[in-house]
Amino acid sequence: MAKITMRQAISQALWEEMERDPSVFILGEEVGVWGGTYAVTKGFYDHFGEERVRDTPIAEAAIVGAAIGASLTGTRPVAELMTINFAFSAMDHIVNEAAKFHYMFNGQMVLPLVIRTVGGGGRQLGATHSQTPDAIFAHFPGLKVVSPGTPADAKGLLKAAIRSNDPIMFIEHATLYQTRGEVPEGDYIVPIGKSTVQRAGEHVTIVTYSKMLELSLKAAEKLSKEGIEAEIVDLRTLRPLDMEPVIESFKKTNRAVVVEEGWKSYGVGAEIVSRIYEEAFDFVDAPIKRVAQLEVPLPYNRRLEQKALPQVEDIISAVKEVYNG
Amino acid sequence: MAKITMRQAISQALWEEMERDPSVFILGEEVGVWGGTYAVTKGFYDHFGEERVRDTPIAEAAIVGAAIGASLTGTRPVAELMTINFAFSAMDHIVNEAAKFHYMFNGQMVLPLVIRTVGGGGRQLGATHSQTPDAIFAHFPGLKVVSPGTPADAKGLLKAAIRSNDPIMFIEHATLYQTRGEVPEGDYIVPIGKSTVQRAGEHVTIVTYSKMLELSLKAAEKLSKEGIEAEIVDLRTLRPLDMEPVIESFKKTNRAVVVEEGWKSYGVGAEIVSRIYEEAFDFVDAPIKRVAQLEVPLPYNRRLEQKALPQVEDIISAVKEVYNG
Amino acid sequence: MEKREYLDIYHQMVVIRILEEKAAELYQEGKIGGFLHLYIGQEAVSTGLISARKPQDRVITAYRDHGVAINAGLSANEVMAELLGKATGSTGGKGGSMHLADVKKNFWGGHAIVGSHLPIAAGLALGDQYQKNDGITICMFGDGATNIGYFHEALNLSKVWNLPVLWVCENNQYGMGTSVERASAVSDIRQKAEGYNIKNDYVDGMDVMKVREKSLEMIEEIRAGSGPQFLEIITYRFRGHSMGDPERYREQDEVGKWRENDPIGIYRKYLLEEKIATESELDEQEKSAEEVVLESVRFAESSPEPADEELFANIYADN
Amino acid sequence: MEKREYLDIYHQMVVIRILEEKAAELYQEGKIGGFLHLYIGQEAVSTGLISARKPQDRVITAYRDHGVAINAGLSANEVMAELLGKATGSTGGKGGSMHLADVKKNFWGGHAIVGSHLPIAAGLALGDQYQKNDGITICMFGDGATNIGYFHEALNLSKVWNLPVLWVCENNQYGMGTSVERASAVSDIRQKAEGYNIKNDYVDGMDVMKVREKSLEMIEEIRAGSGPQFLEIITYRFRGHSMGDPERYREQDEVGKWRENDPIGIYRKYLLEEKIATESELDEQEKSAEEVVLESVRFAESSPEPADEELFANIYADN
Ligand SMILES: Cc1ncc(C[n+]2csc(CCOP(=O)(O)OP(=O)(O)O)c2C)c(N)n1
Ligand SMILES: Cc1ncc(C[n+]2csc(CCOP(=O)(O)OP(=O)(O)O)c2C)c(N)n1
Ligand SMILES: [Mg+2]
Ligand SMILES: [Mg+2]
Repeated sequence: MAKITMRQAISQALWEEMERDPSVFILGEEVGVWGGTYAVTKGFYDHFGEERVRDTPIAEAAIVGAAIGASLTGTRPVAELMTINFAFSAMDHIVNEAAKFHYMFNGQMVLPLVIRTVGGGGRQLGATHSQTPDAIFAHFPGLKVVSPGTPADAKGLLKAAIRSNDPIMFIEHATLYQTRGEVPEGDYIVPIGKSTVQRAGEHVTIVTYSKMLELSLKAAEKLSKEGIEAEIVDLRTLRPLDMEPVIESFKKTNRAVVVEEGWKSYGVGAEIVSRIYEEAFDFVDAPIKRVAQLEVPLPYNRRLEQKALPQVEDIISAVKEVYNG
Repeated sequence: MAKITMRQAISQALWEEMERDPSVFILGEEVGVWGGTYAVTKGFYDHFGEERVRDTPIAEAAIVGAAIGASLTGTRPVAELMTINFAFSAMDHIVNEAAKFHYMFNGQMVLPLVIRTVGGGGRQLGATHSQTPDAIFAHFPGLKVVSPGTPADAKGLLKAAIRSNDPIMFIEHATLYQTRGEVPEGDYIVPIGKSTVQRAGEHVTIVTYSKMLELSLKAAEKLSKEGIEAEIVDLRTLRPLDMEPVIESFKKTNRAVVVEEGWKSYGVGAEIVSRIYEEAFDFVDAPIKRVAQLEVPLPYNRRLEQKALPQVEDIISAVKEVYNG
Repeated sequence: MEKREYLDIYHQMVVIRILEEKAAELYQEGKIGGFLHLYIGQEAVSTGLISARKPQDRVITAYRDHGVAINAGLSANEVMAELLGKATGSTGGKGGSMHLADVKKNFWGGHAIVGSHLPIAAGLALGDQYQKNDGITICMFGDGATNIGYFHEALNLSKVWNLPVLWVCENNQYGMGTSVERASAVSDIRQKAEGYNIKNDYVDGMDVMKVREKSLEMIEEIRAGSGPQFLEIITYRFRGHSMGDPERYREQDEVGKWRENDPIGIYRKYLLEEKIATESELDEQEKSAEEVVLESVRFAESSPEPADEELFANIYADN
Repeated sequence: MEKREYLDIYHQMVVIRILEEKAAELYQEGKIGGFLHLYIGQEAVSTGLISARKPQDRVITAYRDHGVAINAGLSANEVMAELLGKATGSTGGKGGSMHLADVKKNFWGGHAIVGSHLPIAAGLALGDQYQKNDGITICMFGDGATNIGYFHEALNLSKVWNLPVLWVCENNQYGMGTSVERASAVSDIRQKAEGYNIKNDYVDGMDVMKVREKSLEMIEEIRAGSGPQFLEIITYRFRGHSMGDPERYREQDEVGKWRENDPIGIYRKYLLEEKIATESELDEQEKSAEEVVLESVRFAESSPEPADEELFANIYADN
């Protein structure tokens, strides 16, 4: 299998789906002539033409709104919001329209719609450009929220998303684009709504996703040297949430740490922790811990920013505490 | 003490603060000539004039944005968003600007700003007009989120909010406006960021806020007849979150149910549950339960809508389960 | 136009009027819940407009959608059943008054978030353009909706991409209690179209034939590839914004003056003067309309509530 | 205007130019992080504009804010220190390049969410109007920002409430890689103001004196109560959108043509031709500017990082 970057994997998925199905098209800011601000759609404009790779004005509500409308007519738009921080400017269309039409109109309207966007901090972009607010999108029934942590999953999940008939927020991570991994060629599909074990271990379960998977794997390697074997469950999809592999792992380890990049309060970890206690109360041997971003708007200064973001060391000490707790 | 409605209490707080401080003014849709869609500002336009009770165009981003700007100049705007469902149309200004300026500009900018809005379901308004997405606003550091459950708290907290120098989402509940309660006259202030015990009890702790306080109190009365005494902690503020009274109560009862009106996944209850386990793990005698809205966009049909919303009976059975668990 | 069509237009307008008067009663009786926004006074707008569309043309509007639904070809039965929240309603009791829809009739819904459907309308038109369909999209919205950002983004996009969409502003003088002058920088709403280089015009919305004529013209130009156009239709709602509007914002005098221009009365007069129909023929239409509405109430009241399973149906299209 | 003022304007423009060239170097060296949007080529816009304001007039702009900050009176030291994320920076290292600000100088910040500061600018003007202050608000934004809904809502509100605000569009022909023609329904951005009945004009943004003159005129009209006005300033950025822009969207020819109209060169020529200053006087200004910038680098590099406690400082104003 080829080892390619996350960027290439996503690009591949998009390219192949566009080749496969002429009803798939892309719209968003700088997706065309520029080639995508993260270079994901580089070369697309020349190959697929301006009808299928559509540069838009800076108008996030119109991007998502137009994608919703086009999806209703049977096309399969992939709307790109340059970063998730700008998704707030399209919030109404994401949560009040996309998430609700299928249900509210009693199944009459079908929205085969993907909203690709990019989240995460760590690049000194300051408070307005560094957020990981995944949990707030996952709060809305009717929407699906996917966020891959490996190149293979990115490809397989994006293909699944494009073929899905539901509105899907597909959240990539800005600092994962260079991450390499083995990615199956051709028609590789990863089902949406399935968590998976990314590393086996018997002592502590780490539940995580996206960028924090990378850090958790690093933490696990270090912990392994000290004799602590962490099992890592990657959620991959935040809604619908698949707790089965989490619970299964937990029933084995009886200890868990949930690692997310976003703020702790009302974040992803809160839901996972609550579910574990709800679904495996009798298996709990130690308080479950959350590792998350400190609750501040992220500062520009590199040192302060890194202090606020979860680090490998934070995961290690949380796991140790839970292991010894 | 006078027994007045929640509507009157809120109206009183606004009126008194406007009388007290000429820098306080109101802006929003239909706050003036109409008198407020929920009649909260009835009579204000005639008394305070159009400069201080400003009808706006239908433009939520401009309402919040203009309020932010005006607050920076030292006035104290109270912006009204007709319902919280329309707050998504101002999401960027609430979470990217209001919540971040004070920090990001290193304390230079001060935003004495209140965003009053109205949430909740149960009035057959359909999926787009019935939401309780309080948790998603509470996710953002820099913002304060307040949601009173009694007329007295509504008055005292709104006064505190107007006098605060921070941006505050003040979430009222559409079906609480007629609720009556004793409300101190004059300068009554309830501090923001303080949870409180609304009913004493020794068997189970119910943690709740806003409309669900009313239902929880009803449930507690019924449970009391069966010998189960629930202690009810009203959060009142979702950020900053005051867990002290919750933990104190829990250390006594060792059992808890968290009741919220919004969807369960990634909701308020998840955070509360996680915190209790984190802060009082050794005191847990039974799995903590969450009572919340079923995870569907709320339907128009009355019977289905009520099925989806948490009911007194749901609280009662959750408490019993926890009590017997 | 054939006589049958003239009469059909009359019939539609009267059905809308009677259906809504009936709905207002049922609302008072507590049989209809939520918000109820009546279209009374504005019937000529959607009737004239939608009479000018072809079946492949999509229609999308705001929450004031009962008239539009009837004009788009939904039966009074399914409209009334929806108002009563029944399983037989146009959205099975899930959407209610503000969210009528029938996509098979190319009616893409009532939409309750002001202005939110304008970007979506641009998307419907984009879908047709992309697939080289022959249809255009007709997007209706109120005067108040022209002040929200969605309006701006949608109109701009439609022009930049030359989308086949007819933007229709129903200027009924108020957004809830706020008059156009108090909410909008320009009082002639069509002037906003100038900021997007979008061809625009206006028409008297109390005269169904004038609305029809202007709509026909614009729709066919758009179909021929003109790109977006903008039509301001001047009208007035005779009733409050929704049930329970205290109406402190306007004088009853003003309402009275507009009521003199009742669109149904104007059209009736026109049909008689032009000798297109006789008094008794029109009376017959009215009687038929009344029967349609009464039957719709019977139908709705005797229809079943949606089943419990419906609560979890259609959250997602995939499973 | 006194000679000292002419020279000061020259000095400001050169400081901006050299400071940004230096910043580009430091960015390459990894000493500046995040995004860095250079103003090179556009110096005459903010310099002319802000030279026309009075101290009570507020200025607010987007993330391309280094020039604006210097013109508003921030020292090169605190600008450079902020770029390096130091405690001595204008926002203590918390905001970075995109969020410079000094409210004591009535500079209300760079803002990184496109268009988001327009409603806020309306609010600043509202605050002044409400308090009967004499100041106006000058709000700068790019051509790309005129397509987002915030623009529409802010302009409409400013007209409805007759707010004392000068809307200034810096039309530098592109929003990132998208040319005005590909993103906007109208190519003359000022035409958008027509949709709000807002008085509007345009000016050559490569000529600092023209910008100043037109700004003076509009600012004083607004101060006198004209309500909002709109100024389109035609300009060009010589560098990429931000560091690392592949610049696939424009020909180097086009850039070259615009570079012939270097705003600093044009102004220098003007000062010489009008005999306002001599070559050696201007050289002296340039030398001084260079020193200011070099000193700012020394200052920034030797300044301390923000302390750990800063991480939790100023989340809230109350405690
Ligand atoms: C975004 C948003 N803001 C506010 C509302 C509340 N609201 C419902 S209808 C309405 C007035 C709309 O006026 P207009 O567009 O003129 O339509 P009309 O009611 O006159 O048909 C308002 C403010 C809403 N539904 N959505
Ligand atoms: C709401 C939002 N969408 C997208 C972006 C990403 N973005 C940053 S700058 C920019 C281009 C802005 O162009 P323009 O307004 O012309 O300003 P210029 O960069 O030319 O000065 C874009 C799309 C953003 N910051 N905010
Ligand atoms: Mg109206
Ligand atoms: Mg530009």
